[in-house]
Amino acid sequence: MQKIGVFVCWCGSNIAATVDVSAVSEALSHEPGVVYATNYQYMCSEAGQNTIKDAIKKYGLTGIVICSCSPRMHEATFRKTAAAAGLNPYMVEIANIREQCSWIHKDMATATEKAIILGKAAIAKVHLNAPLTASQSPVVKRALVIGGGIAGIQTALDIADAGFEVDIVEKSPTIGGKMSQLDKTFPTLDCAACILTPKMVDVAQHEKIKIYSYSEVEAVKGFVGNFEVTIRKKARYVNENVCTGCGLCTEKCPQKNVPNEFNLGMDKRRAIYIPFAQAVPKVATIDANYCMKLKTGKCGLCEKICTAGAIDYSQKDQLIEQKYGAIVVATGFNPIKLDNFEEYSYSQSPDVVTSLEFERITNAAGPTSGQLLRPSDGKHPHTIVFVQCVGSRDTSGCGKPYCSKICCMYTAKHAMLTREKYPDTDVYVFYIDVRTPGKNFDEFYRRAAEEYGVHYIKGMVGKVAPKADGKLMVQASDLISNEQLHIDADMVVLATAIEPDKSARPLATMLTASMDTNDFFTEAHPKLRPVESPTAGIFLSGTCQGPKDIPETVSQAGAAAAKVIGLLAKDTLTANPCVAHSDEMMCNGCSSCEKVCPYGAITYVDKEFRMPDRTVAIRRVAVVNEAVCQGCGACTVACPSGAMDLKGFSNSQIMAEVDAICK
Amino acid sequence: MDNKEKQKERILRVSGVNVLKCMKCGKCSGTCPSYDEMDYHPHQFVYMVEKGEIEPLLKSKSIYKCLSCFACVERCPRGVEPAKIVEAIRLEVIRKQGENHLKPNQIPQLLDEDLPQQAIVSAFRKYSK
Amino acid sequence: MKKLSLANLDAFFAKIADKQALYMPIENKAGQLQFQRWTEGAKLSVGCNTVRSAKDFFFPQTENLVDFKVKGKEIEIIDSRTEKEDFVIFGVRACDVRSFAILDKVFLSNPVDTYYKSRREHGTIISLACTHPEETCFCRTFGIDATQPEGDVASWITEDAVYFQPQSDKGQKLLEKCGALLEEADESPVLRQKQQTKTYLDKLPLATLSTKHFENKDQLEVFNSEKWAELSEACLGCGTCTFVCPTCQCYDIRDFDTGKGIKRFRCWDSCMYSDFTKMAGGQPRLTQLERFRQRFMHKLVYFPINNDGEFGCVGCGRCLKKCPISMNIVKVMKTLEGEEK
Amino acid sequence: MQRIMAEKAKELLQNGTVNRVLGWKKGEFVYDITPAVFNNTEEIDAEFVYDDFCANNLSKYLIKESRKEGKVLVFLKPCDTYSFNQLLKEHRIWRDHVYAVGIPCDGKIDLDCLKKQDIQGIVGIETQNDNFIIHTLYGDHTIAKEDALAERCLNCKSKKHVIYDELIGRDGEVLDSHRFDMVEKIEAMTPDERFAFWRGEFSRCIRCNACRNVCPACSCENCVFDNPKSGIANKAAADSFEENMFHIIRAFHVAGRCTDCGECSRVCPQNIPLHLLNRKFIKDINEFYGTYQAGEDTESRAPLNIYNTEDVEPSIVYKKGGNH
Amino acid sequence: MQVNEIKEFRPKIVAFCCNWCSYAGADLAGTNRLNYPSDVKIIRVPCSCRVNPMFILRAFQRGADGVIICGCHPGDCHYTSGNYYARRRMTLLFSMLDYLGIEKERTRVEWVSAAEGAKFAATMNDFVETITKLGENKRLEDLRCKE
Repeated sequence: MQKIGVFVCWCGSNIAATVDVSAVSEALSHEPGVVYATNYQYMCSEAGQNTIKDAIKKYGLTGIVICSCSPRMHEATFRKTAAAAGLNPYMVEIANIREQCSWIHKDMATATEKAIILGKAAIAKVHLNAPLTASQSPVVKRALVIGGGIAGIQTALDIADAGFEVDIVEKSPTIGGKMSQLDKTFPTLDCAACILTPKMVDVAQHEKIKIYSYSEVEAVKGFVGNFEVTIRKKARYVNENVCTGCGLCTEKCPQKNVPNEFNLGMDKRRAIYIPFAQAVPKVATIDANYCMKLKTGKCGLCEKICTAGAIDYSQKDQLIEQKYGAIVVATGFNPIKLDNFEEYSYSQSPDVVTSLEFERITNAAGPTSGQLLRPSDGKHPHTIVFVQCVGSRDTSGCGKPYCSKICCMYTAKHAMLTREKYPDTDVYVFYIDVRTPGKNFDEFYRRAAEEYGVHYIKGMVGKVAPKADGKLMVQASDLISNEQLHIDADMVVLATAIEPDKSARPLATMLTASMDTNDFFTEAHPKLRPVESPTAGIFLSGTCQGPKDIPETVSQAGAAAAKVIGLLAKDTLTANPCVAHSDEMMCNGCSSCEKVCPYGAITYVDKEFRMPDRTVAIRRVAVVNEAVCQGCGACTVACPSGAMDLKGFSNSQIMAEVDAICK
Repeated sequence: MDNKEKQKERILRVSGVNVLKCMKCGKCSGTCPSYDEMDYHPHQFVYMVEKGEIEPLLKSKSIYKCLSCFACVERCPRGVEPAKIVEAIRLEVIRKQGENHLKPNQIPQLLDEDLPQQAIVSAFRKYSK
Repeated sequence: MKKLSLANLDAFFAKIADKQALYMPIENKAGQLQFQRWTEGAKLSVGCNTVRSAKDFFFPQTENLVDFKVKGKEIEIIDSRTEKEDFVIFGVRACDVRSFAILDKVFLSNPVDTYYKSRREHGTIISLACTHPEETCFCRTFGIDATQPEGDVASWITEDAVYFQPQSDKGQKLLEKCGALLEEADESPVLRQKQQTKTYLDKLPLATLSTKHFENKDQLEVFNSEKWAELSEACLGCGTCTFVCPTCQCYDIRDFDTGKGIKRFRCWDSCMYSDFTKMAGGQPRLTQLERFRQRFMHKLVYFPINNDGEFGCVGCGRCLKKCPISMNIVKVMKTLEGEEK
Repeated sequence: MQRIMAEKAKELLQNGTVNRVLGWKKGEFVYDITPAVFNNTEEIDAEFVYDDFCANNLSKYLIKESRKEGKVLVFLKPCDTYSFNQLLKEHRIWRDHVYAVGIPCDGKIDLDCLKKQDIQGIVGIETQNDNFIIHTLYGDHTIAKEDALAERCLNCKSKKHVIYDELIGRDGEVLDSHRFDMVEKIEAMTPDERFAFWRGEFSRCIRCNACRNVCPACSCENCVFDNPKSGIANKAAADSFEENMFHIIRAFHVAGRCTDCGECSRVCPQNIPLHLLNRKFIKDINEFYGTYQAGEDTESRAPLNIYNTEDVEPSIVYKKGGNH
Repeated sequence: MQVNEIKEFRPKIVAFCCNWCSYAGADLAGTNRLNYPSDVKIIRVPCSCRVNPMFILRAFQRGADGVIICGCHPGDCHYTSGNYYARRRMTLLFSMLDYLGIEKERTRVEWVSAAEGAKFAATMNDFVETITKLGENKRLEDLRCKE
């Protein structure tokens, strides 16, 4: 039996004007278990808190009920008060007699009657409260960033600058991501490489950052503060520590016919390669799919010419185990495949290109060294048609239902730059809507139309057909003039929808982080916790969470870093002790709870039990990770046997409240 | 409900199209092979039905110029299916007339060997309601 | 022997029901027989036996024993028994009537169960002789004559009349009250019916079932039989057999907090349940085998040892019909006896 | 069929594939079949049976049996395979300890159908084409098979075996069943009629727990109604509320997991149509969240363990039916 | 005489409110001094998905005349998905209660955000009015608790 103290607060006149506080404390003093009941003007004041502390000591109280304002206001205060007097803070219950009683009722008798009932409910609950201790778990002061694009780079730099170790895992041989492939950036038109590559160098030189390039995450175990990650470092057949990045091998390799993915296959590279000049780490990688030595055992030229002796054909994939306190997902995006959009003749004509390919064509380091030339014949195009929303905002199932967000702006950029460099070129942009929310964005778009004479046409392209003369017939509607246009174009540029990288889905499974139907990672809260995954310790950076442009990505990357820093700054994590727990003897092992847990806090183990019939049995039972559980209680209702219960809001506590209220 | 509304309701019911799904991108008209023959174009059909302006469409020659090739249906990014609207309008006219635009037995004379199968089917669809 | 023309049956019922509650087997919505209170127009069913036995009248499934009211530190105890009125049960079969004798041994021996006793005193039983026994019937095994049931009044229904034989003072008094409707009668139609019924009883599949194997048996020998494992293997541990059984008399006493006071009530319990007689230290019988064995040991061994050889079963056959897995006392008896077919 | 099954069982016992056989055992009369485990060929020869009365769904016994040493052969009727699959999905059965043999089923006899036609004192039953000839102490009766079939068999949802290691006979199809007709009929009643209907049914409940204990979905280690800590434990309904509560909570706990095997209604000694509660949930789930058949596979998420952001609001209940 | 003794029917209403949205919404109703009947008593739960059908039946057993569950709007759940599960569970439960002939109006789910103090008060006013019209809960009562 608990020894309960009841403290009724007047809240000046806020409560006392409508609730007869002494009648309340008098009535509650007769409840079973109540050994002390009083009322006071301001319970939250120092004097009020001292009253509570004194009573706890004097009467040896094991639980206290405070009839006052909303627990959202002062629950934490009174818990501290209790703790200061040596009472477990979770032995405190608040009866909300202000916001939910005195402030909404005018009649004193009614309000007093209700306050008494609310007090009784709190007493009934506190009878069943048990002292709870928040579990502590140590925090590994190291973060993992998955993905080495601008999002990953920025997050890693920000975390490292705060003094924490960061590892970046990047699946390709260099960090840099999509941004490294871009030419200029809107709306300021500064060159992508000029602003990105210094950051890449910063990463490479930062003493707190380690880059695992050409590596992938293989497995993730553990939980917030204490993840155990296995990283697969793929064999690149070049000793990273020895290679100087001189590039000699990449010039001498006899296998010249490898499509260059950095230029989206528009030109060729060798079997041993460095993706681009400013790659970080600047080390060569042998493409095992094309290397003659690795495929047939003959050749070995690169080994011979490498003065540093970095080539190692016997290299194997390496598995690295590392512990992290936090994980940031920055897996980025890719343009979608255009297989479902035959009408644009993308696969039929080399002169129909995606916007990213167009970026490479206009990039000084691209396949045409920055000359705007048609891929088919290398001639300068005179009419270019840009098509917006290719695969975006598409609910027919061919594309993506969402707006890819960046296309309007980069298309304006492409159109503008084309007109600037080649004023003799006619540029048409077919659009459904032009969306330019962002600083200086609309001005930028209007400049393209007004100053650079780009023809913006409201309407969609219905068909692109290669003609015999090498031109492309573009058939489109102009909705404003209500006519169908037929344009003979030299080039067509498709603003292709973007989608999360394919590696995101299996990664989400490993991380038990949730995803939406489009494979974008879900935020813990769409408004209030936009850079956190619902799974504790997993953070989101960049386009893995949704389409974004560079400034947005960078600011989200910084925000994710701030969250990580906040986490890693702690030595231990104090979990909310109001978490689910499973009575193993009652657990069926059916997995219902696991399925509804939004945090992946429940796992199953096979465990040996001494059963009531004295036999020993191996049973599959649920185990709650208290560091991960957030205490929502979804599992408690999913559990048919009632094995799963929630501390602080247990079945019996809630039912006791129900009983007291309905008496 | 006034007459105009009823007519719209009927078109929507017969066609099974939800015109509200249209985001007015114009791809249907951009893709239409009979565009230049038409006085009202596929996107206008969708928009005008949405506004309830059925009368002009009923008088439009477009409904006989539509090839029922379904390119607009195929390419619409929102699954609106403009050709079904055109067909519903056509039906409305035919039902009002109470007679066929063409007799079925007239059709074979109009066919030639090179006509694609789809066109034959479309012809029946169009003219023999 | 008294005779009542079938045409006057409703008048007879009305006469009895006038002063007290009258219960009899009446077909329910589910097409099964159930003891229900007779009201004008209700139709007596004589088809076969009721699903629930007649023990419910004296030992109901739940019964309030006492109420507590708590005010501050005061506890008030309120006797909440309700069984104050006389009632009559018509149409109790020979097996069920015998079950009362068995329950009496439990509840009326010291210490007397006053709740049960008071119900027994208020109740008058008009038994009804069987004419069409079912294949599941084996009352003869326990020395019960289905054609000559016990009870305050025994009755026989023939084609045109009901014959009554008072067998106790209570019964005599009850019949006297209805004297106007009854006439003295000759026994011969009843004897004829008995004769006919006996021919059916002889042909019953379980007519030769005998308790001989269990008479004066060493408890441990039965207890330790290896057959229990196989017999109990499929048992679901439900309480169907117990709850339809006319002689099962185990109960649990529980408190219910109404929010305004405490109600102490008792309810049937089943030794087949995993939480039967569960205590702080756990259950005394840990496995279904033990629980299953308990039920039959009690009926076939323990009860006779403590009650002059009387078995705790009346052969009504309800458990044979209702067990979800068709395991029952007959199979147990036969298996233990080694009489497997 | 019985002979083929017995042969199969003996073959698998002899070649060591399994060391036990879970099947049905003969009783005293023609109909009182008991589930049993056979350990050797002699036992099978002596007592194994498969006929129109072998109604028990054996899958629940596998929770216990599959945890024992060795492999157990189990015979599963089409509807039993759904229960088996569902139990596998909930990790209640150790799959590698079970050898499942699918067997055909033409529907099982409900003894109450015979009793309702005043057939009593049954001493023997013969099958003749589509009829049964029933010998009783009081003469013979002929009855069409269809009139003797259990409700769940008349409204059979599937003759398809969704899982098995081996199949005897040919597999059937998922059937277009009328199993929701009665639910619809109840839905069409007024609330007062519905209340009266269910009160009439539940008031007969004796809380023998047969429905719960036979139910393959009710396989909890410790049922909330037996667990004094749950706050709703009770042994007998002391008030009509407790009758209602037991059946509401039980139906809710199996919602989305019940395969509609119909064992609950079969075993109810009071003939309460318990399957109508489960079917109501199944029907609602189908209507609100898309067709779902529990036990059909082992991968899909149960309807109550998943959600769609576009799900219907609870207020749909006020709009539906319209009977006030 | 008798007439005077019949008390005006005051329903007992239990409201389960999620800690993050609806309980805060109720607080806001208080802060804004928005009146609703004192018959409503709120029980704080972490999330609407914590509400077990058992609690709802328990409330009716103990004499409640109406039970309302309030949670964050779909999509806004503090725990991302809790209210979606609650929505399914309650839809099915309410439908079952209706199937059993128990007045469906006695149970309700409302989504009330922390900013919707006015909605909270309006919802409670409306719910109390509905229940008052319906009268005492007779179909899911436990007579033992009514003595």
